[in-house]
This record gives sequence, C-alpha cells and structure tokens, in this order.
Amino acid sequence: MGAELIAIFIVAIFIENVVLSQILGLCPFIGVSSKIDSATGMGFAVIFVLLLASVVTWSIQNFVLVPLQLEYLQTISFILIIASLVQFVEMVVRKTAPALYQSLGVFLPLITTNCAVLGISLINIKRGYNLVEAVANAAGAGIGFFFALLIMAGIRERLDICEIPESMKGAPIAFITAGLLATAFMGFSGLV
Amino acid sequence: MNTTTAALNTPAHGLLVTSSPHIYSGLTAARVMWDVNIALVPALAMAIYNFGARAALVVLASVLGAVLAEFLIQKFLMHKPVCVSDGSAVVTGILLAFCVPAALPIWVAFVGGFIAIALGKQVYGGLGQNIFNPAHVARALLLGSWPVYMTTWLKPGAAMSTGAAITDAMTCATPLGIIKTAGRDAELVKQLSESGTSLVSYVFSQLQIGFSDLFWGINFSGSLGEMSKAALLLGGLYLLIRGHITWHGPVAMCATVFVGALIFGGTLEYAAFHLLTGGLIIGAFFMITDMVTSPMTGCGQLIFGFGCGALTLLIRMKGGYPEGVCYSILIMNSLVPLIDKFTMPRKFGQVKAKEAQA
Amino acid sequence: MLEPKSFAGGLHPPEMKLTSDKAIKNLPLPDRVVLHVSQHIGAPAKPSHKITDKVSCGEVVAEAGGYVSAPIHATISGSVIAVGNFMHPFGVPSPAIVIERDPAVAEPPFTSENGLELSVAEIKKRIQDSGMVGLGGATFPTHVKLSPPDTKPIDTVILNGVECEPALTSDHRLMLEETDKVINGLQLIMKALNAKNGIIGVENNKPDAIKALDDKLKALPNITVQPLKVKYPQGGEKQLIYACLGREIPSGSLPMDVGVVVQNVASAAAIADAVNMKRPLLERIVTLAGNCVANPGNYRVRIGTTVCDFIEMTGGLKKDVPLKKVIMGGPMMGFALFDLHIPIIKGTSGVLCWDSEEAAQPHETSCLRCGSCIRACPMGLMPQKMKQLIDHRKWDKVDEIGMLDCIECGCCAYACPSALPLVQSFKLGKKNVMAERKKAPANKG
Amino acid sequence: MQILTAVLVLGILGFVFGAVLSFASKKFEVKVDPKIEQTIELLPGANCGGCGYPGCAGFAEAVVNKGVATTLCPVMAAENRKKIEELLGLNKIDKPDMKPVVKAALVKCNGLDTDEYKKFEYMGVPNCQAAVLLQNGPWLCPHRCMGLGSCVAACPFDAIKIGPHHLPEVDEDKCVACGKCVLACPKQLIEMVDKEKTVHVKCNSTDRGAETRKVCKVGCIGCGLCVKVCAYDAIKVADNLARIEYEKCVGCGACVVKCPQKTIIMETRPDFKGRVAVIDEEACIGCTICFKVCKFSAVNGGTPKEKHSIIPGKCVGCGLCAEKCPKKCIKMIDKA
Amino acid sequence: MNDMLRMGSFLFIIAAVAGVLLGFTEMKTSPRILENRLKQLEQARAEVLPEAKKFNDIKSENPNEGLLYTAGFAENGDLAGIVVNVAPKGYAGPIEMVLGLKTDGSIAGVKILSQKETPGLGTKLADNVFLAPFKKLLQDKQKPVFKVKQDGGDVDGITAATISSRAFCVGVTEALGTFEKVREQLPTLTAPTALPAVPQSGDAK
Amino acid sequence: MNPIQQLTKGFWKDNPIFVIGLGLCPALAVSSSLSNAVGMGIAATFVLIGSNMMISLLRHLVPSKIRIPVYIVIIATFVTIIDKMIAAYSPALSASLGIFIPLIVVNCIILGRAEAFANKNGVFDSLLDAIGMGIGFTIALCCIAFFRELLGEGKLFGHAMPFFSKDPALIMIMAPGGFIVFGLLIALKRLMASKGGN
Ligand SMILES: Cc1cc2nc3c(=O)[nH]c(=O)nc-3n(C[C@H](O)[C@H](O)[C@H](O)COP(=O)(O)O)c2cc1C
Ligand SMILES: Cc1cc2nc3c(=O)[nH]c(=O)nc-3n(C[C@H](O)[C@H](O)[C@H](O)COP(=O)(O)O)c2cc1C
Ligand SMILES: Cc1cc2nc3c(=O)[nH]c(=O)nc-3n(C[C@H](O)[C@H](O)[C@H](O)COP(=O)(O)O)c2cc1C
Ligand SMILES: Cc1cc2nc3c(=O)[nH]c(=O)nc-3n(C[C@H](O)[C@H](O)[C@H](O)CO)c2cc1C
Ligand code: SF4
Ligand code: SF4
Ligand code: SF4
Ligand code: SF4
Ligand code: FES
Repeated sequence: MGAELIAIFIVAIFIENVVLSQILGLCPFIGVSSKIDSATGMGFAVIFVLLLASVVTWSIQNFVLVPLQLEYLQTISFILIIASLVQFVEMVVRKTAPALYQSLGVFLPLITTNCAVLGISLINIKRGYNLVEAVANAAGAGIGFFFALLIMAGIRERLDICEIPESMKGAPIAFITAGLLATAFMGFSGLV
Repeated sequence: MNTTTAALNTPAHGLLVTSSPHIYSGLTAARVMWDVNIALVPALAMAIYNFGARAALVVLASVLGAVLAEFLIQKFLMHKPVCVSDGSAVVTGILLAFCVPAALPIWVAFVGGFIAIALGKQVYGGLGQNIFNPAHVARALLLGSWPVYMTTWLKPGAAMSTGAAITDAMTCATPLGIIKTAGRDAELVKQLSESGTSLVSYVFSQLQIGFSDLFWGINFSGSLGEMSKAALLLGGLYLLIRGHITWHGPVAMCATVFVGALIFGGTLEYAAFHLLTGGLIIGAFFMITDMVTSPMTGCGQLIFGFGCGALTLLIRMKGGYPEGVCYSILIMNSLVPLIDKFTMPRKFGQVKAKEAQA
Repeated sequence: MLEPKSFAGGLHPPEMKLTSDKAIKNLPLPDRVVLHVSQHIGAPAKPSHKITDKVSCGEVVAEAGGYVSAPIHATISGSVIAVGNFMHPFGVPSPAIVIERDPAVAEPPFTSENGLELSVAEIKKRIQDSGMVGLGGATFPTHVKLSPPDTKPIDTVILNGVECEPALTSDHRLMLEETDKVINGLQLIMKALNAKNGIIGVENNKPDAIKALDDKLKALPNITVQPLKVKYPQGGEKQLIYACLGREIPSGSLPMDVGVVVQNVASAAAIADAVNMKRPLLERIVTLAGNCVANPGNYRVRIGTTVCDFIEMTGGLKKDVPLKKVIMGGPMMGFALFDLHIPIIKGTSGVLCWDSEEAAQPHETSCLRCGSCIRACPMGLMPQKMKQLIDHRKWDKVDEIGMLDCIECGCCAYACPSALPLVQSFKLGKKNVMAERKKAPANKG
Repeated sequence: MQILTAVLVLGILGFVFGAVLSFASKKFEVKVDPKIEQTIELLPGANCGGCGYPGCAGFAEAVVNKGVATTLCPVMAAENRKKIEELLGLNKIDKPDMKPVVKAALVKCNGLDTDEYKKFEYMGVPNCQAAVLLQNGPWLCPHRCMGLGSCVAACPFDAIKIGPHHLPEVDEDKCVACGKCVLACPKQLIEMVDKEKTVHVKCNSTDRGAETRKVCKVGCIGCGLCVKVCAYDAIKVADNLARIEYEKCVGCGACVVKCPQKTIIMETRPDFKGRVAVIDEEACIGCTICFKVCKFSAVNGGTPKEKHSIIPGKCVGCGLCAEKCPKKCIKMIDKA
Repeated sequence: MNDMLRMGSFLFIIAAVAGVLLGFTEMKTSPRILENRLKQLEQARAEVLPEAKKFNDIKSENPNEGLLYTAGFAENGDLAGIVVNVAPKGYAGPIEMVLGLKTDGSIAGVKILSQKETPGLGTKLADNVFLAPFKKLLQDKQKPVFKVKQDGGDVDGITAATISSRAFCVGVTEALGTFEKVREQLPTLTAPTALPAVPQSGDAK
Repeated sequence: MNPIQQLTKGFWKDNPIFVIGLGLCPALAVSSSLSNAVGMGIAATFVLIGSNMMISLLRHLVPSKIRIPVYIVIIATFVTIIDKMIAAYSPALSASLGIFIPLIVVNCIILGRAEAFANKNGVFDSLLDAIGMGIGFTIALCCIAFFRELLGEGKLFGHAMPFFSKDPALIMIMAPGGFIVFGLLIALKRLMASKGGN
C-alpha cells in the first residue's frame, strides 16, 4: 500500500510531470516563470490548491454526484467549487494572515483558471483513485509543477541577461526551453 | 609645443587606444575549442579502430550537420558574422557522434548535428548563451525520435559500409543494456543469486570480456566514442593540463557514481563496472565540463557533478533507460542557473562587512 | 616570517621587467613643463599665477583647492607662458599652467635636517605643503591619509614595494638605490601616525631589494620586510594588507578601518625629502620601456615634462619600429594615450611605447561562461555576471553583487578568452551605480 | 426526475457559493487603495497570468503602484485600458497619439566623422558613457556626439537611430519628448525643442572659437554674426556658443545663411540658401512701414507714397517687412 | 444580508437553468453513450471470442479483487470460452489487454486495450506487425511456447522492443494461468438472461 | 470595425494562441494529429459561440461582483454539452481528446473573450467575435498539428505521406515536440510580422 502511494507520488512529480509531460497548467507556467521569487510563491500556492481541490472534488464526486447519479455534472460542479473555494480561501488568508498573503495568497486567484487543478481533479476520478491516492497524486503533481516552475524561472532569469535573438525573445524561447526540459525529463521515464 | 622626433609626429589617430588591461593571456575561445577537438582525437582513433570507416562517416556527417547549421543560421537568419572557425560547432558535432551507435544511419547523424546547433545553441543566440548541452539536446531528441536506430549497437569489427543493411548478426547488446535487462528479469536474478554469480560477471560472461576490455574499449559495443576509457582519460588529462577544465566536475561525478554504486550495489566490482561503462567518462570529462552549460564556480561544479552522478546512477539502476548520463546532464543543465545563484563566490570583505554592522 | 604570503584569486602575467637592472638616471631639466591643476584625487588646485609671471623652482603655482587637495609647485624656474586648457592624460582638456624654463635662474638649494626630531604636527604640515600625493598611482593627498580620525588608531604602516604591474621597475630601483631614504620615510610616516609597526611588502621576484632592505633593517626591530608571492595584483592595497597581516578590509571601508595605512615606497622616499629638506614634490621616477624606445630604463624626471620631451631626452624612439600604442602606467592598469604632448603627472609611474606586436589586441567574441574571470578576480566578484547586467543596464542588480568592490585591476579581462572589455564595462557600471545610489539614497541602508 | 435533481444540486451549489462569497467578501474585507480596487474592477478578472503577475489583483497593484504598462494584459478590452489610464492619469507616455506632443528631441551636434577629426579608432563597449571614460572619447572635439547610441538604447519609442555619420537622427513623429535620451547622453547634447521649430544650432561646444575650429569644421565659434543678423533678437552667444531662444525664433533662416561655420541649420531644408524680400511694385502704396521696420536698411524709399524696393545685398530675408506690410505686397522668395 | 441573498439567488437561477440544460443533454445523449460503450466492450469481446454472443461477468468472492473473468456463451447457451483482462508491465507502464480463451484452453483472440509504450516502437504490439505473426503462430502450432524467440520461445518479438514483446508474453501466460485456475468451475456456469450492466470507466483498472 | 474585420481579426492578426498566448494547454496537448486539432477546434468554437452569445445577452443583468462565477457556470454548461455530444456521436474523438474537453472550461481564451468582448458588445458582434476567435484557435491548432503529425508520424489526417512516413521523428508527437514546434511557430510568426512591418 505504502509503496504504491509513494509510486503514485513519484510518478506524478517526475514521470508524469503536470507541465512537462501532461501539458497542463501552461499559462501560469509561462506567465509566472520570469522571476524566481514569484515562481516560488506560485509553486507553493499551486501545491496548496491542488491538495485542497483534490480532496473537495473527490468528496463531491463520491458523496454527492455518484449517489445521485449526477456524474455528468462533474465538470460544472468541480469548477464551481474550485473557483469559489479558492476565492474564499484567498479572502480569508488576506484578512487573517497578511504576510502569508503577500508571499502566497496573491497567487491564489491565478490558480482558479489553471487547468492543472481541474485536470488533476478529473484525472483522480478517472483513474478511480481512493482519497489517499488522490491526495498523493495531487501532492506529487503540485510539487512537480513547483519544480518545473522553479527551474524555468532560474533559466529565464539567466536568459533575461543573455543575447537572445530578437525574434526568439520571450515566449518562443520559453517554449523551446520547456520542450528541451520536457525532453530531459523523459530520462525519468520507466522509473519506479 | 614642438615635437622633437619625426617618430613622435605620428598622426593622432594612428595610436591604438583601448581600455586597460593592455595585455592578455593569449587564450581565445577558438583556441580552447580546438584544444578540445585535439583532446578528442584519441577517442576518435579508438572509434575508428573499433568500427572502421563507418565511425569516421558518422562523425563526419554529424560535424557537417553542425557546421552547416552554424553557418546557415549565422549568415542568413541572424545576419551576424559567421564564426564557424572557432571550432565550437565541430566540438558539438564530434561529441554528438561520440554518443551515438556506429550503425546510426548517416542521415540521422547529419540531422542530429544540425538540430544540435539549431535547437541547442543558435536559438539561444549562439556560443555561450545556451542553457542545455547542444550535443545532448540532439542526442535526447534523436533517441526520442528514432529509438530503434539509436539502440542498435554494431559489433566492433563488424565492418559496415554506408549502404549495407544491418543484420542481427552484426549487432549486440551493450554491457549496460545487458545488466538492465538481466536486472529486470526476476527469474534470471533468482537463478544468478542461487548460483552465486554476480550480475556483473553474468554480463562479462555473456560478452566474454573483462574489466580491461572495458577500460581499453575493445571487444564490446557501445556508442562510438565512449568505449575507450583510456583514450578519453588521455584527452581529459590534456584538457586538465591545458587548464581548460577543472577537476571539480569530473571528480565529483565519477566519485558519486562509484560510491553510490558501491553503497547501493554492494560490491566493488559493481561500482567499478558502473565507472567503466557507458558514457560516464566521456560525460564527466567532456560534457559536464562544457563551460557554457555548467556552473561557473568550483563549488557549483562540485554540486553539478554530484547531481549528474546521482541522476545517472538513479536512471541506470531504477529507470527505464539502461544509460542515464545524457539525461542526467540535461536535467542538471536546467538547474545550472539555480546552482549559480546559490554558489556565488565570497566577495572579498563581505563577511567582515556584516560583522562590522552587527 | 619569511615565507611568501598572498591572497585568493589574481594571476601571474608575464613580468616583462626588462629594466630592473637599469639604474635610475637623472634627466636634464626640460625646457617647458605643463602643470595640470588636478593631478590628485580631490578638488583641483587653484592657479595663483598669471601669464608672464616669473616663478622659481619649488614655488607654489596653484594652491590646494580644499582639504582633500594638494598644491602644485613649479618644477622648473622660468616664466608662466600660458594658463588655460591643455590636454590632460585622461584625455580631457583641463586647466594647466605652462612654464618655460629660464636657464639663467639656478635651482634653489635645499638644506637637510633630521625630520624624525620634528613634531608630528610639523611633519604633517611639511608633507601637506610639499604637495605630496600617493605616488603608487592613486594620487590620494598624503596629508589626508596621515590624519585619520582619533577613533581609528593606526597600528601598522605598510610600505608598498610590491610593484606587481608588469614592465614597471621604478620602485624596485628606488628600493635598491635609496634604501635609506625609503626606510627614513617609513619611520616618518610611522611617527606621524603614531604607529608601532612598519612592514615593507616586496614581491619575491626582487630578492636583491629584499636583501638590501633586510640588511638596513637589522637595527630596526619594529620594521620588517615581508616577501610576497609573485602574483598580480599583490600591490593592491586590500590584497597587500591581507597578505601581510591577514586582515580583510570590509567591503566599502578604508585601510584605516583595520588600523593600517599603506604608502608606496616612492611616496615614502618623497616624504623623507619633503620633511627633511622641505623639498616639494618636483620629480618622480618613471620607467620607460617598450620595443619602440631606444633607451629603456628608469629616469628621474620633472613633473610636467611632456611625454614626447621625456622620450626625446632619454634618446628618442627607435627609428625603424613604428609606434602603435603608448601607455601611461603599467600594462594592467595604465591608460593608453592618443597624443604625446601630454605631461607626466604626479601619478605617472611608467611610459610604455609599444609596437604593433606588443599592442596586439585580441578579437572580441561572446562570453563562454568559462569562469576564468571569476577565478582571476582578487575581489571574489562575478565579472561575467556583472558585465551581462551592465549590458542590460540593470544597475540595481550589479550594485547588489558588488560592483563598487571592483578595483579595476584588470585580472578578469586579462584572463578572458573572449577578450570582453570587462574593465571598461565596470568603469561604466561603477559610474552608473554611484549615480543611482545618489538618486535613491533611501535604498542604501 | 433526473433533471430535477440536477437543477436542485446545481442550484443549491450556486446559491451557497454566491451567498458565501458575498458574505465572505464583507466579513473578510481588506482595505485596499481604492485606485487598485477600481483597476481590478476594470481588469478582465480572468486571472490567467498572461501579464506575468499573480492574477488580476496583482497586476492591478503593479499598474497602480509601479506604473507597469497596462498593455501587458493580453485580454483586456481596449476601452477598459483607456479607462484605467484615465483613472491613473497615465496616458501621456503609453499612448503617444492621445496627447499632442509638441516637443521632440534635438541633438545639438553636427560633427563630421572623417579621420582628421578623430583622436583614435574606438574599440570597446558600444556605449557613449563608456567611450567618454576612455580618453574622453574618440573625437578630437570634446563636445562631439560619441555616436554610439546610448540615446538610442534609452529611447523606449524607437524614435532615435544612429545615422550615417555617427550622429543620431530623431524621428519626430515617434518622439514623445519623454526625455529618456536627455538623461542618457553623457555629453548633454540633447534638448527638447518644439517640433515646429526648424532652425537649430547644431553644436554644444563652449570652447573658444580658435580651439573649436581646430577640431571641427561645423562647430560654433561664437562669432556672433547670427546674433547681428537676427531681426527678432532670438539668438544669443554666451560661453562661445550661440543659443536660440525658441520663443522668439520665427524660423526665418537669416542666421542659417549667415553662419560662417554652417553650424546653424534649417532642419527641413538642408539646401536652404536664404530668402529675399520682393516688393510687388504694383500693389505697393508706399506706406513706409517696411522702410521703418527693416533693421538692416535694406528697403529703398522713406518718402511716403513712393514705391519701395529692396536693396538685394542688404536684405537678410528676415521677413519682418512682409509680415508688417498692410497691403501684403511683400513676398519672401528663396534664393536660388 | 440582502446582498448575499441577491447574489445567491442570481447564481441559483443561473445554475438551475444550467441544470435544466445539462439534465436535458444528459437525457438525450446518455443512451447513446451507453450504447457506444457497450458496443466497444462487445466489440472487444466479440473480437477475441467470436463464437460467444452473451457474456457473464464472474467476480471473485473477495470484493477487493473485482472482475476475475468473463464467461462467454454461444447463441445456444453453451459455454464458448472465457474472456480475461490482464495488464502486464511493459516498457513504460501497464499494457492492458484482453484475451479470449476457448473451452479447451486455446487462445481464440487477443486485443490490446490500452498501453503507454513508445509510439512507433512498443505500440507496434497493437499493429499487424506483431499481431499477425502471432495469430499465425496460434494457428500453425499446437502448443506454442509463449516466449520471445530470443528467450527460446516461439513468439516473434518486435525488433528493438523486446521489453514490450516480453510483457505481452507475460500477459498471455498470465491469462492462461487464470484459465487453468478456473477450469473446474467452467462447466457450472450458465448463460445470463439479460444484458449485463455496463461497467463504469473506472472499473477497467 | 466592420463585421468582416470583427470576424477575421482572430484568424491571424489577433490569433488567440500565437499572439495573445492563452489557452495553451489544449493547443499543445491535443495537437499531435490534425483530426484531434480539428475536433478540439470545433468543440472550443462551439463553447465560445454559446458562451459569448449567452453572456452578451445577460450582460446587463449580471451583478458585477459575481460575474466570474456566472461566466464559469455558463461556460461549464456548454462544455459539458459538447463533451456529451462528442462522447455520443464520436467516441473515438472523445477517447483521444480525453480530459481536454472538460478543460475547455478553464481555457483562458473563453473566459477572456467573455470578459473582454461579450461583456461589452451586442449579441451579433459577440457571435462574430466568437466565430473568429474559434476559427483562429482552430487554425493555430492545425498549424501546430500539421507539423507534428507530418514529422512525427509521417501522416496528415491519418494518411501516410510519402517520404515522411518512412522514418518519422517520434518525438514530435510527444510533449517535447509540441513545445518546440509551438515555440518555433511563434518565432516564425513574429519574424513574418516584423518583415511585414518594415
Ligand atoms: C590592482 C592594483 C594594483 C596595485 N599595484 C600597486 C603596486 O604594485 N605598487 C604600488 O605601490 N601600489 C599599487 N597599487 C596602489 C595601492 O593600492 C595603493 O593605492 C598605494 O600603495 C597606496 O600608496 P600611495 O598612496 O603612496 O600611492 C595598486 C592598486 C591596485 C588597485
Ligand atoms: C574619498 C576617499 C577618501 C579617503 N579617505 C582616506 C582616509 O581618510 N584615510 C586614508 O588612509 N586613506 C583614505 N583614502 C585613500 C584610500 O585608502 C586609498 O589609499 C586610495 O583610494 C588609493 O588606493 P588604491 O590605489 O588601492 O585605490 C581615501 C580615498 C578616497 C577615494
Ligand atoms: C526512447 C526509447 C523508447 C523505447 N521504447 C521501447 C518500447 O516501447 N518497448 C520496448 O520494448 N523497448 C523500448 N525501448 C527499449 C530499447 O529499444 C531496448 O533496446 C530494447 O527494448 C531492448 O530489446 P532488444 O533485445 O530488442 O534490443 C525504448 C528505448 C528508447 C531509447
Ligand atoms: C571542455 C569543453 C567541453 C565541451 N563539451 C561540449 C559538449 O558536451 N557538447 C557540446 O555540444 N559542446 C561542447 N563544447 C563546445 C561548446 O562549449 C558548446 O558548443 C557550447 O555549448 C555552445 O554554446 C565543449 C567545450 C569545451 C571547452
Ligand atoms: S577588474 Fe574588478 S571584476 Fe575584474 S578582476 Fe579586477 S576586481 Fe575583479
Ligand atoms: S572570462 Fe570572459 S568568457 Fe570567461 S566567463 Fe568571464 S567574461 Fe565570460
Ligand atoms: S528618448 Fe524620449 S525624448 Fe528622446 S527621442 Fe526617444 S521619445 Fe524622444
Ligand atoms: S547624442 Fe549623446 S547619447 Fe546620443 S549618440 Fe550622441 S553622445 Fe551618445
Ligand atoms: S490553458 Fe491556461 S493553464 Fe492550461
């Protein structure tokens, strides 16, 4: 059991990295990866929201939708719940812990429309994970996102002061770098 | 003010005015790169010894692809002065050819050289700007694109010319390939442990070789240039003596693999096997020392080398691929900016300044 | 205490010290001198004479422009023929006084007394009056350096006899030929600062100088000679103090913060003259070297002599070797001149006349990230990163990684295989960083 | 039945979240700068991160507090952008076309770039400040434009280019007079001048005439001829340098013709040779106004009712008479 | 409070309308989706066990284990064979495959359901490149050894994808093992009367 | 802006993928074959049209504080509808697009258009905008898919192409290929734009 959980976790971080292998959450991956500081904040925020969302959506699916035979409302209810919850948490954090808000909370709204969150929630259901497995998967995905984002931010800080050709500056070089990073991460395949 | 000698009357703008310093070490980028090419010659010789003209052909195709890409892109896309003659594209081409099998179709080698420079180097603005090791970028992309070609290993001595089709008789597995498949085969592992033979001796018996073959790079198969550790070490030593590389990276990487294999594999034999197989030596001496894609300080290079070694071993022992040098280097390349950030050299007077404030 | 000491970083360029066996020669007086009013760090001096005024050698022709400033003295007797803008060695036309020699007027004699018996105040006054500035190149007014605030007691005075710049040998010759004067100067400085210890730091490649000093110092237990590893920039103030005493000057601080004052050996010798003989700073020893000069060597020359006069007096240039580059100072930190009608100033330690082979300039390519510059930097900086940041005008970030700590020693640029103009970038960077700091003083703390 | 449960479940979810959110937004309200709040209102709220900031709120804060350009947001509607800019009073710089910019940068140097005016060939960092640090730059004239384009690099609007003679050229249509180039120039060569002004002194050298002449063929020598020829008292020489007082200058070009160094130029017409007044004898009524008004005694006449004529050699082409003529019978025509 | 109600009810209305729409869509599409899914399943089963027309899922007594195998019955209600799902570990993940076994234990058909092998390499398992020779082997040989030729068996492995090929053989062997285990129960099975319920997508695991 | 411009701006000039750079995940994840690209494009266009028109209709009614949840509900409704339709009528497409259909909900293009356009404009204009953006999205996806399928599988719409089909570069249909092709295409588009501008 434990080994299986660890496997799910590791696979989610490295082998099926949300960004580099599943291609989810690209908008913030490209958008928030220009500075290491904000990448760190965003990374932690994503881990948090992924965990929260996967717990809540798993519960909704298994305690509400399945019993009522309303599986077809999956998408709409998940996104509604994720969006509202995140917004709620953001407001609470902002009021009660301003310091935390400055380093993490500001990124929360950005995550609502991050398809990694909804994507991982859906994958959890699709693969029929139980709650613990779902949490392990979400944690791995979040950490994987964090890693990818941090690496990318480091690279982009360096690229920022390099002589990149004019037409490659910004998004193109970021995507090519992401592609090469994804190639590098293929090295993890078959692990576990 | 009257001048006294005619010589002093040189026209004003005849004198050269530049900022200090006015003397230079004489080292140039081109010199460094051509020295690396020289250092690669012994390994090239061994490759030709093992695989005949085929080896030369693959190297040539890859170098041609690299140089052509460099030339075309600089000339027509960037409109920059062409600096093919600095030899860095040649290094990339040779090193790429050194980590592919000898049986690789010539056109694949050419494409590899081309994308190494195009996608690995020029998109970032050329020499010195790239994040990833261009040769490895190309190798990883080739491996992903044409896995069959990239894992068809020619038997040494099985002379192969351009057109000849590859038959099963001409191919064989690499030591790392055998140990990987053997390790996955639970039944075989059980048999071996019952009979008391180690995995390594199983590999040796399968290939009928020993450690000295591994060291000299004969009688087994592998990528073109990675086989002869002796030749590579010779080249590495040359670079060390010329001062183009430092000991930090290579030592850290080799030591990590050796010690790691010793701990997780249990035997000295196993550790030595990992040290002498695959692309470890060429990676440690020629690839993680690529100054462009590795950390700048000694401390950073130690971390970098350690990371490469650890990932290599992880992939070799647990991962899907038999060999992990290429991917470990690429992954560590991506971490270089972060490593650089955290291993800034200590500024003279820095700590004291803090003490003084406190 | 005789093993060579050193510091981290730095490098060893070819020494090129071909003139180290050439004894110092006194040159005849020049016909004309150009005396710039700013030959030192600090406020320019104020000219006190008009055209046609007669002046005699040693007379003040420009008074100090403030406390951190130094007076300028006439270095020959004659008449002022011009007061106006003349080309300064830094390339900017700037105010100067031109004196034409009157052969009829003889040099006034200077009498000697024992300076060590004078009061500290008198020593300092004589130094200040003599227009003394550091002769090691930085030309900081000496009397300021010798008057640290009471809160910063000085325990050690280090004489800088390192002469780590390739090609220059004037300090070497001075230590050999005027050993006594150097030591006397050191004693005077120590007295002025009430410092207990004196150290003379000399690189190991001048064993004869070390021996000469050692012999004379047997009698003086509080002064020692410290042999140092042959490495550039051993003579950099911070490096020298670290090598001699193991003390690290905190970033942004001065030697006096660690209880040390550093003076060049030539400064010490000049101080001895200034105090013992009340002789103003009239001349200095300049190394003349390079493939183009007919008679390379060390020459004692009047300050204000133009470079072309100077070269001419030593015997001119070789006829058949075309001149390509003229450097005032050493090859590592000196600056190239475009015109030779420029006077030798107080800080000029050498003049190098190079042919095109010596002046060969490598072609600039892009940075390889090889790290040579980092290994070479004696200040532990990241020249490569600083250059990139400067190229992208990120002044706040270069400031953070220590732009202002750069001593412009040139090690990085020397080592760089891509021949990047690192030092020039850093000069630019320092200027902008200082401007930025001024703009936002609030951010400094 | 199916539909009913769906309606109920979704409806309840919707109600609960709507209620909870509006409750929370009151309960956990945090005071923020109203400007930020208003900006957030105007932003799309898609929180996509396309701007590179942590969501719309983060972007709003950056826009308000750090003056970040609103254009970074890829999805915002154009009118909202305008509204935000109005809200923050931003539109001066970001929208060149919003406010008529009357001034543009003028580079006060026209130095030649042949070898005889050079001290040496410059090699090194391509930056004017850096060049100044190296023996005060490669030009003999200490005031000459370095021509290495620090101003070009500083201009956010791509309005300056280095022209063929190592001199910057300003594209007046693009220039919004932001003044960035003024700060970048180590030689203080750039000044903001009304766009419609066309006559300029293209020199900034305060050296004495003799010195200037040694190092530059087109430098101002402070001879003062322009001062004498200006009928509008619009040009002054101080510190050996002529300066135009643009409020007074009418652009007649008299000084351009007179300047012996060709330092003063007429921007729009490099071939300007000067003008002369021509009196339409038919229409002239001999009112003597032109005679009185001419500062150069270039008008014949003085007796009332007698037709005036211009003395060709004396007319400098200032146009004062043409302006003052009640009959409008004086025309200024170009000299060939 | 007022505000809360207003917002809440607005969202309520919107969500409710959405509910209506969705419920309606679901009503319209769900039969078809069900049908599709059934068809897929049927197709797979029919492909691997062409004789069978009706199927019965046999579950283990241990509820954690889920589906054991599916028994297939011919039109006339006779047992035609069984269908077994196996998922051996391939090169990059499990290879999900179904096998149809006739009552005598011979293989009636094989189908790969899903796999994560390298496209163009391991994925050839599902192609005729691999399956055609395999089917031929089943016809030609009475008792083939289900091992790759390199390992001394009869199966033609895919060149340079031996790992995938081996995994395939492991899957076949496993299915045969299942058959051996349940051989005795087979005669006790009876054909179902109605169509079986469609398994949820998650059940495939 | 006339209706034609309203319609065509999204095709190329303001292409949501290449120029605005949002909604990238589906663009890269399902662009490994042309048929997937077209399928995804149609699905997204449907959702865009539905939500844009609906939001444009409701634009005066929605309280601004909860407009985002309202948009989400509306979008999610259309997404679910198209999801179910595809599952019902094209199971194969549904299988290969996987969870990327439900993920249209969070696709920033849709929300972005809702906010930036439909919220401010009439129904007809919103319709044109939606169609234009939808087609632009499809065009972009097809551009990427064209190269990926051709180079990675040697096929176009599943038909083998001579020359390319012999030894296709498999990496192109995997994740790295998507990133790289996309990066190069944006660069190319920029290069073309800058050439055109001059
Ligand atoms: C890189 C560098 C190298 C230096 N080398 C020498 C040297 O070799 N000899 C020397 O006397 N001063 C050298 N100096 C100057 C010293 O730092 C210091 O300014 C001088 O010794 C102080 O003495 P002064 O005030 O008498 O000139 C060097 C400075 C720097 C920055
Ligand atoms: C602004 C300034 C103030 C200084 N003040 C002092 C001082 O008070 N005492 C002192 O011993 N040296 C002082 N110095 C001189 C430095 O310690 C040092 O000798 C000088 O910068 C030359 O050293 P360098 O050649 O190593 O750069 C000062 C220098 C500067 C630039
Ligand atoms: C990128 C890549 C993908 C691979 N994919 C597969 C695969 O899908 N199936 C497989 O069996 N082997 C795969 N391999 C493994 C090699 O082809 C390996 O050499 C082979 O399986 C060993 O079998 P052999 O005995 O036929 O050489 C892959 C290798 C690489 C480098
Ligand atoms: C010591 C050394 C090692 C190098 N190793 C590589 C290498 O592994 N791969 C490569 O493409 N280029 C290598 N180069 C060449 C060059 O640095 C490389 O093309 C740059 O990464 C291109 O910017 C090496 C150069 C040196 C000096
Ligand atoms: S010039 Fe500055 S950065 Fe370069 S080595 Fe010297 S101190 Fe370091
Ligand atoms: S020495 Fe030159 S090439 Fe090497 S890292 Fe430093 S700046 Fe770059
Ligand atoms: S920097 Fe500003 S003022 Fe100067 S040219 Fe550009 S827009 Fe005009
Ligand atoms: S105007 Fe000033 S900043 Fe512009 S090129 Fe000339 S010197 Fe440089
Ligand atoms: S589409 Fe924007 S995060 Fe995936």
